Amino acid sequence: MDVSFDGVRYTYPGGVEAVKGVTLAIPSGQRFAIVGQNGAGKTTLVRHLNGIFQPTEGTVHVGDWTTTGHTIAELSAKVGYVFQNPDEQLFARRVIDDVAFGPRNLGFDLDRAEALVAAALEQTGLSAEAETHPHHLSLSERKRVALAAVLAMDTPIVVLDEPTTGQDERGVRMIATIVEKLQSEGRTVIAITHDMDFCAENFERTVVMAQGEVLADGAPSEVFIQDAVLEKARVEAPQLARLADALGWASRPLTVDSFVDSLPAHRR
Amino acid sequence: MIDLADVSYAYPDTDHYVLSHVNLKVEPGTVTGIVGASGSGKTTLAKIISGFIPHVDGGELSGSVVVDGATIADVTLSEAVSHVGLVIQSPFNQISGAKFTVREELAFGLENLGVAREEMAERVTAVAELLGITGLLERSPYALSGGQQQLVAIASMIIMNTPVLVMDEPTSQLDPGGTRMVFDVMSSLRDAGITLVVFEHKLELLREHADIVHVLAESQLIASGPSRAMLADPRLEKWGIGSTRFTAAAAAARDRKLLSKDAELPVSLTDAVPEFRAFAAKKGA
Amino acid sequence: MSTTLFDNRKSVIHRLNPVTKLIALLAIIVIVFAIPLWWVAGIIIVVIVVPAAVISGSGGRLLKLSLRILLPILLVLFIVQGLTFPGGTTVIWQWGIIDITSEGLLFALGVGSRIVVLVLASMLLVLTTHPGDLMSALSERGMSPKFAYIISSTLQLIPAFRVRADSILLAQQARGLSLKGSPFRRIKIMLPLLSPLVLGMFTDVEERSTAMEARAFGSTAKRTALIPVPDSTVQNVSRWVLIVLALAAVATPIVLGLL
Amino acid sequence: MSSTATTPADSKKTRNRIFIAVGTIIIVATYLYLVVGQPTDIAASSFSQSGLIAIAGYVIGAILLAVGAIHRLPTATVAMVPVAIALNIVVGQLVSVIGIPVYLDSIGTVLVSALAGPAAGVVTGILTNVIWGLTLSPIALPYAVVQVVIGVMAGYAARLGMFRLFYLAPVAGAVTGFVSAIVSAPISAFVFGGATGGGTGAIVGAFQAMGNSLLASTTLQGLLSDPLDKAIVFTIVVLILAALPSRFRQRFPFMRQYNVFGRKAPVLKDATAAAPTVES
Repeated sequence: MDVSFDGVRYTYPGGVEAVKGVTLAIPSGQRFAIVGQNGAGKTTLVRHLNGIFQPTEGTVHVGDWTTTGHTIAELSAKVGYVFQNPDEQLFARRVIDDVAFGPRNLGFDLDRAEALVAAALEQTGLSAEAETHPHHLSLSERKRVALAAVLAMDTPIVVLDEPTTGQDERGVRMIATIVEKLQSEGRTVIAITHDMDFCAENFERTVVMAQGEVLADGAPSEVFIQDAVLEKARVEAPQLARLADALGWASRPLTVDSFVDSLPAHRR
Repeated sequence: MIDLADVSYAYPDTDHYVLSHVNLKVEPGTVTGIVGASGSGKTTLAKIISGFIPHVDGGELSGSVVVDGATIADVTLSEAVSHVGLVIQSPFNQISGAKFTVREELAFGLENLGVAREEMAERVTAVAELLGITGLLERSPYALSGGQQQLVAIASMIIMNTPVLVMDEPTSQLDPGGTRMVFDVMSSLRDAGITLVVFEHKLELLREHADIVHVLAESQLIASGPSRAMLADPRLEKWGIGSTRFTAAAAAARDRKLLSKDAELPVSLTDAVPEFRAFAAKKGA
Repeated sequence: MSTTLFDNRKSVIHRLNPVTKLIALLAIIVIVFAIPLWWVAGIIIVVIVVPAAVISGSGGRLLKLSLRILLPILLVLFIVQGLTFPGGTTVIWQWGIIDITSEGLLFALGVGSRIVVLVLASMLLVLTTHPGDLMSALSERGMSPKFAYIISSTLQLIPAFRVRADSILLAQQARGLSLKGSPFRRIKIMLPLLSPLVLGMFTDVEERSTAMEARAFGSTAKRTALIPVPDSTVQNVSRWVLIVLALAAVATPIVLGLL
Repeated sequence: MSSTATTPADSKKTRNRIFIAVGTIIIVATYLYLVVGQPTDIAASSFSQSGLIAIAGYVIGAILLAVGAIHRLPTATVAMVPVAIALNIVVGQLVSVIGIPVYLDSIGTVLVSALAGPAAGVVTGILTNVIWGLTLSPIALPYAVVQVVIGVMAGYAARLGMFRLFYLAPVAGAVTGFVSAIVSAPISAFVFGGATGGGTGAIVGAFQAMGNSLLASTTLQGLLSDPLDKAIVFTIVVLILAALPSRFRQRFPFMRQYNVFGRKAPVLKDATAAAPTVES
């Protein structure tokens, strides 16, 4: 399902303009990441997708819908949104009930709901914790419960807000696998992240935001080479891009393999 | 400065040992990093060093914990907290809320101890200067960014003048800018003679700021070493901690015989640049 | 960042020692209740409350806030007591079965005048006194620091609580929770909304209490304060005068045989 | 959260006991004086004096109780009270905005009483009204004693095991509501002349028109709403207790000592040996 922002501006009731004219088209099945400092307007922008914010100016399209005129609950059938803080949504006494909450709200029939919940728990590595109280789990596990709860809603678009914070190595890898799987199913993944390595290795398109505007838009390899933009947005390039830069290379390899591949070429 | 000998611990009403037979020695005036996968018992260990276990949480603690010369189990909590301070994960929860300006917030602990007014004022000024937050003193603690709030939280502990400071994932809720701020402060604290124990998983920054790194896995402090050697250790994969891309790239290059087998693996950018420069300078094979 | 009504200005009234203002408030309340004459309340409003409000510069806000509280109460008071006061015999206006008695109205006037003083005077105290200063001043005079902690931190917690409640509402709607429906359904949706709020805030408590202990909150030492609360001999004398006046007011009706 | 926190000296303990005892006596005496020696209603002068006695007696009594109670609270409980008060106020305000004919402004008080005992409930109760007075409306201040009563009653209900069974909680709530209606009636009558709000004022008027005295009318009005309100509040609290993770509940010595929630939930991570499949 395609998504587009068309000249979107958003001003908070207090008068702060958080999004200052953003136009973006995200085609179906893309892995799309937004990076930028806290306060750059990333979360405000993506929250337009499920109607939490309605643009002060411009329009937001989700598939053939314009978000204006649709409630958050209606848009939730198309856009699954994983909030940053899992403790703001987990409420049930068992993990499995929490994950089933979304599919139940969307009115899925029992068989489909059961299958989706089981699959979501499996993907997030939580099958063994299905009967546990969510608050008996660690923060990184609770974050994965929140992710499973959205996966089980089977939406064509999945939005991840800071999915890797508080995750250890294993958790980050699990999320990377999920991002890949979602794309293979033709679903669109939109992520906000501070983890540049995660972004560089798992997303095909990256947008850099600062002060409510898009400063750069392209493949990570095209974006993480624009030093002036990164500086302005106060974004640090991924580790290997920084290394290549420090070594004076013209290219910016983003994965370990591509870095090592280009090593021989840089021998004097 | 810190001496944990054969420490084991189980939370109340459980027979599962979160930590078993843990040994830890920390030299004064050093920064010690402790890494571990989620659920490995980092917070538990932080609470043991700072006396909240067993004084607050109860449970079954065996072995001996000596910090700054005090045997933690034998002194009261009030005395324990005069030897060792604890900075918790969330600055929002560290801030008392009882004070309406940062200046008074910093003095909260000293007021509780009954420190004289003139001395409090001096210590507030000194700590604010050390952490570079003098400009925030008249602001509300709740009107700050996450990074600033964490600096205030750290300052509120440093002002207590404990010789040892334990930090439990102090940057987990901060963006990269805030994270850098906090790590830079760690170095100035060490220069001021404070002994730091930092629980973290940001390996590159830990490499730059810690002297010694211990690994918490399988409910033990399973390995330790100087920060570069320890954080580049391939066993970290197995223990669920992972490695930086610098380490991974160098290891891959080594496998392909592009880097020498004897070369020490880099952890941070600063480590990596000379290694790869040296490689580039060498004549092609 | 807190929810108080405090109106930050620099007037003489704002700078008074909070305890002086508190004692003045209590004395005023005692006086209007002890002397059961509505015009005593009237005089206090005209001679004390209104001038103080004007000097403080917070008069406009005082009027706006107090009217919002007082209007419904006074309206109900006069209508209900005018119509149904048990001791009412003298009917001054009649329409069908509805009679308004003068005793009822007089009773409402007496009660109403006292409520007006109560609300105006306490509102003025709240508008001109920062809660942090009030707590410091009371702590200096021996109030348990636990009270000061609880009151100040609650005031700063409430906005955070509201923000969190809003986020939860959004998060659950984003999981398809619809807020429409029958009253029964609306009660049912309270669980996914209330439960994360309570759980989250109460689990934070463990961390907060750890942090407090680490900052010697459990210490039994005699507390000190970083910032002294300004006071003066004049204020000290006035406080005693106010206390004497209040006691005198309690004695007056007995002496004059008003009872 | 253990008893090692701070053990006040015995002399302080005695002092606190005296505060609590005297506070209780003053509150009871105030109520009895106002009811037994009830002014004739017609003599407006003595009526006003009753208002003073109602405010003074209740406020002084409540303060003494709170002062005596707060010293008993360990830091962990003190840290919890602000959250409970915020809960009281935020939910109470929300409900008054929605316009449901109940208050629901004591969920936090009852929850704290159940988790940490009556002393904690008393402190939460009185400070809720102090903060309500500081942030919204001073009208709340004279009613502080009502929240104190709720805190005490809820704490003892918890000790007696009323939160162990789902159907006992609303009963305990109704009883608490009954007492709180009785206690608050003199304030509504003597201080506010029965006019505390539009709807309640009209009901008071209706009772007066039937020939009841003002105090009787405010009492009857309270009895119409309070027991229902508190029954709902206690039920909500029992549901919240059930939703709380057992590990969290077990952290409270009061909960453990009096087995407030009944079945001793296993604290160990529930061993889920069997591979779980979805079951609805």
